[in-house]
Amino acid sequence: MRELYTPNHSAVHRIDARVKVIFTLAFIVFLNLTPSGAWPAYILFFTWMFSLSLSSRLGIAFVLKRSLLALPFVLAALPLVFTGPAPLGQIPVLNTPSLTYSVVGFYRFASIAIKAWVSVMAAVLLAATTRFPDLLTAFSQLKVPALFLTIIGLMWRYLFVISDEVTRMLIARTSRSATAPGSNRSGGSLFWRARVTGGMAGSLFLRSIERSDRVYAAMLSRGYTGQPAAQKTTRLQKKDLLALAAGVILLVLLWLLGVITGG
Amino acid sequence: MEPVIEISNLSFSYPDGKQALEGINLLVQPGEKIALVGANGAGKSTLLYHLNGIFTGSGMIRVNQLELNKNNLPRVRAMVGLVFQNPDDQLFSPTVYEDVAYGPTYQGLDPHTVREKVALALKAVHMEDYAQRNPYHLSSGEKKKIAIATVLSMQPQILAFDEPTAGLDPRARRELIDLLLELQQTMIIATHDMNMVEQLTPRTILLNHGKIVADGPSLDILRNDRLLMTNGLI
Amino acid sequence: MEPVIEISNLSFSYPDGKQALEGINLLVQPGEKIALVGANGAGKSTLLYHLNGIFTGSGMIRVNQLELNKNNLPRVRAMVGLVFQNPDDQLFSPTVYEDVAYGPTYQGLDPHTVREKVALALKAVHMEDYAQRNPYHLSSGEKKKIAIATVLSMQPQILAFDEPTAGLDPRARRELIDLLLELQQTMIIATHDMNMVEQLTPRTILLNHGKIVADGPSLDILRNDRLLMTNGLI
Amino acid sequence: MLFSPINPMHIPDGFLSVLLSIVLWVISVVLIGIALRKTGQTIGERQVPLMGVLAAAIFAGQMLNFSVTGGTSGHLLGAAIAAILLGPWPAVLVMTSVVAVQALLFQDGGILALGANLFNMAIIGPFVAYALFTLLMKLFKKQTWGLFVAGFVAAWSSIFIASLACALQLALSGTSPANIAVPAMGAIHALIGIGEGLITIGALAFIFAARKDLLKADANKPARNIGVVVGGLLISLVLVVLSPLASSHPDGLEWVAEKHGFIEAAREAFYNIVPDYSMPGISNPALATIVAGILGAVIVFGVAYGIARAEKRPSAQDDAQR
Ligand SMILES: Nc1ncnc2c1ncn2[C@@H]1O[C@H](COP(=O)(O)OP(=O)(O)OP(=O)(O)O)[C@@H](O)[C@H]1O
Ligand SMILES: Nc1ncnc2c1ncn2[C@@H]1O[C@H](COP(=O)(O)OP(=O)(O)OP(=O)(O)O)[C@@H](O)[C@H]1O
Ligand SMILES: [Mg+2]
Ligand SMILES: [Mg+2]
Repeated sequence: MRELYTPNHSAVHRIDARVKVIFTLAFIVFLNLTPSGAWPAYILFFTWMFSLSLSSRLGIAFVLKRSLLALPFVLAALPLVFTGPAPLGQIPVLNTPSLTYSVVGFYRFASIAIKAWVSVMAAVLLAATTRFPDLLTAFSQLKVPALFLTIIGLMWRYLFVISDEVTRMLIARTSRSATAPGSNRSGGSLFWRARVTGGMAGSLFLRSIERSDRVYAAMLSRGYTGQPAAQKTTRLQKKDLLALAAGVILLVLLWLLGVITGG
Repeated sequence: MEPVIEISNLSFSYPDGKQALEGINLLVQPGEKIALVGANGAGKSTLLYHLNGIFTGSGMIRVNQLELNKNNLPRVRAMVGLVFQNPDDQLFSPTVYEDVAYGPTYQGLDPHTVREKVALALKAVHMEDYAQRNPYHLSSGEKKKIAIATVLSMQPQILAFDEPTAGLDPRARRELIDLLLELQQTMIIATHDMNMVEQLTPRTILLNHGKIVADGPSLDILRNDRLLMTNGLI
Repeated sequence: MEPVIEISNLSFSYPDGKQALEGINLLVQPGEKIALVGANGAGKSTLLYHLNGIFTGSGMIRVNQLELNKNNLPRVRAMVGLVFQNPDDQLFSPTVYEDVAYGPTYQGLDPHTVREKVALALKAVHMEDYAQRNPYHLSSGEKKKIAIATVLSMQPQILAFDEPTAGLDPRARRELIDLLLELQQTMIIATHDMNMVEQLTPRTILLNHGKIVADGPSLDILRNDRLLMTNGLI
Repeated sequence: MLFSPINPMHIPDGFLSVLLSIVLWVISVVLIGIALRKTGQTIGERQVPLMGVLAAAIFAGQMLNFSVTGGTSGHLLGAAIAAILLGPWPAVLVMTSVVAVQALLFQDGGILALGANLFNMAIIGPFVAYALFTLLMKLFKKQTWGLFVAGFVAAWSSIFIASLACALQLALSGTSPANIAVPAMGAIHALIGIGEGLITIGALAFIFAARKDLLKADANKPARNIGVVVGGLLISLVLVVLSPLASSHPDGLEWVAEKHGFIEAAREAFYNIVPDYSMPGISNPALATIVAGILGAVIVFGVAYGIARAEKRPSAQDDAQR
């Protein structure tokens, strides 16, 4: 398991994390508010995100590839194409009866796919250009409760340690999953395999619970009292605020364009 | 005699591009006990993982004349038993018995044979009385022995160990070394424990940044201070 | 000189009833370097945990004349820095800097002083360049050093280490021992690494089943084979 | 495979209407807020590292799999085991951390859709699992096998019920017709749920063998969480009833809603916000009806929860029975 953050010295990396969080959220909200079939607006949304990705120097291939993650879910929207209202189109398939599809349904389907794709691009950009600690600080400055952020911070810290443990467990299991010489049968029963996997999960949880005791001891011995240490809050600079405001205004304009041109 | 392991020109990079092995060539004769040494990150574990096909790099690996490829994988795994550094990674069943029985059960053997193999394996590590214990509650030395039993129960011809003595107290370490001296199988042991190397493994292979930089009698290599120095060992 | 640590008649049982310490008496003079040895499960870690009040058994503990009790806890913790066996248990912040700054920040120091202390601590372990790294992505030796820095940054008078050399390659181990030799603080080190004991700590305390069975010059204890034998060390 | 193999329940952005997303965000935030307060009060700061590390373990544990047949495999999602080990409110926090980090760092699930994903996986999951586990454990009293049956049922239901919620949300947003989404999601997750259930049994067996005390600890204070039990049961009931209705008789729902005068208000309110209203498969009123249904369910749940809280002093006998 690897984190997405890619250290670079681009302008996008340097933007205050709070600005990036708010902007990303606003971007996704307005993109999703745009009605279906508003192609010109979609193109502008996409172009915007595309150029931000370019200026982040992450490598456009990286962003595009990564953003295709949402693709499989698109299948959930596929039925729209065939169940939507008239007008119906026809695709000739081999011979009659040909496949009928709904034009409106198809537009909706395409709109959903595009929105999903561009939204993931935005999320990828946020995660890849912002260090997770900065993200946490940003959330704390945006008044997300400290208890919760402590939990998430610890989780992130141990995620990689524990996922390595899981990887090793899986490797250990694989290395003992052999076929006897001269036999073709192997694998045990389905129920047994599930049980073994459950045992792995159980031991993973126990080890984690006991590890958390040690982590707690370590925190205590360095003065942890249960109260979060005082957070330094820097105010947003004027130019950050201006940039954010300009961005949001642009988003509203784009959305209006979408409302006018969309279905 | 034919070599039990034959590696030629093996290279491997992790998915993130980190090259962990580079042009490894190696011949192992039946019954040899070999130490694999090198600084942290030298590539020892990665090399061990290749022996039973958990990773597959470019180049060729033959185990008992059987070339390692997709089709042969399950059979090669039955020949090479891998023991991990941390026995907790390897012991995941509610009882010692079930853990040792995993390999034979997966092989699809009948319950009677499985029972026999488990008994033999536990006997080899002198842990017959522990069958019904929960592996989670054992001391680290005991866990290590059970981890070895889980591999022995598959009766592999080759044993591969990843840092077997790490974290053991002096007596547990002593007992483990004695056990390994007793066993007749071919053995490859990745370790930082140079005293164990002296006592247990006549031959040593020294890795550095994924390459074999020395391969020869352990005593020669361990006394070659310049060699050890340039390879981050002293 | 007054002892920095004074333990009298300390006993402790875990919640499940397991008695881990029994009638421990101990005096430590300022600047002493002491090894704590004993088989797996002897009670070494449990004893270390008592020194800064993570566990509290019956009996009395004084650190710098300050009796360890609820009121004094925070002050005692500032005097005793504990380094855990597994640095992963100790490094819980997203960056090395934040981890090292954790203690001073909790002490309520102003940001400037915090920054200074972090810089000093990182310098002591030769890890100045690692401040912005993620503690997870370090090698085990590097992690160990950072774990030590997290404790140094609090400038405790007493350092307590739980198996500091376990799992390091020979060079990383060497460097760590050199670092510890350099430091002037009082030190208590739980370990299985008898070579380190010889080089680093003039005094050794031998534990068995929660009791101190020997306390004296390291060389005497390490050469007393009968003693080591009966206490599960050889 | 039809959906993303890791977790077919993580809805990406773009698939939910903005209104629904925001409603679910609000509901989730309120409930998570309650969870934060409860956890802070009752369990103390020792639990903080426990929840963080366990969240990491559940996230990483989702990598554990076992082969079923021909390339498909079973996974662990973990809401049930978290609820059983920690109790419902800490489990909500743990699952919230898992789902939020999956969305933020690994783009597994959207950001605007995070409210919905949290609702399905971090709230419905633990609630349903905890409710059923508690009930069944009461039923089976001290039987050891009862632990495993209860664990299986809790795990299976947490997946299945959450998937129904997910399908209904997709249908409500006009992304997927109810008569396709509900049966499809339901069927897939009925299967996935079996894998979850089996792994949960294995995990419980291991923990039972090694640290029985962890399974006892929480059972001591179920009465304090009676609101969760009632809520979890209600959620299950509502979703199980609503789903077939929504997928086969949207008109029936409409009738109910019209009778209660809900529909006009809802229609007016939603018309301007829901971006496009022309939804194939479901006529407009039906949409509003189902929204009304969900809102109704939430209100019912809220009332039930309020009542449960008001009379939260459980009988001491209840406690002693465990
Ligand atoms: N999963 C991974 N992804 C990327 N790089 C890895 C991975 N595992 C190991 N590496 C890198 O590959 C190199 C070899 O690692 P390996 O684990 O084989 O070292 P090792 O010799 O076993 O070290 P140690 O003594 O610390 O166990 C190291 O540089 C390590 O950082
Ligand atoms: N959380 C716990 N609950 C109950 N018993 C415990 C707990 N932790 C340790 N013990 C027991 O207390 C005794 C002392 O344990 P401790 O960890 O202090 O040993 P140690 O000397 O540090 O051993 P090692 O060399 O393995 O680290 C052991 O018998 C151990 O089984
Ligand atoms: Mg290794
Ligand atoms: Mg210890």
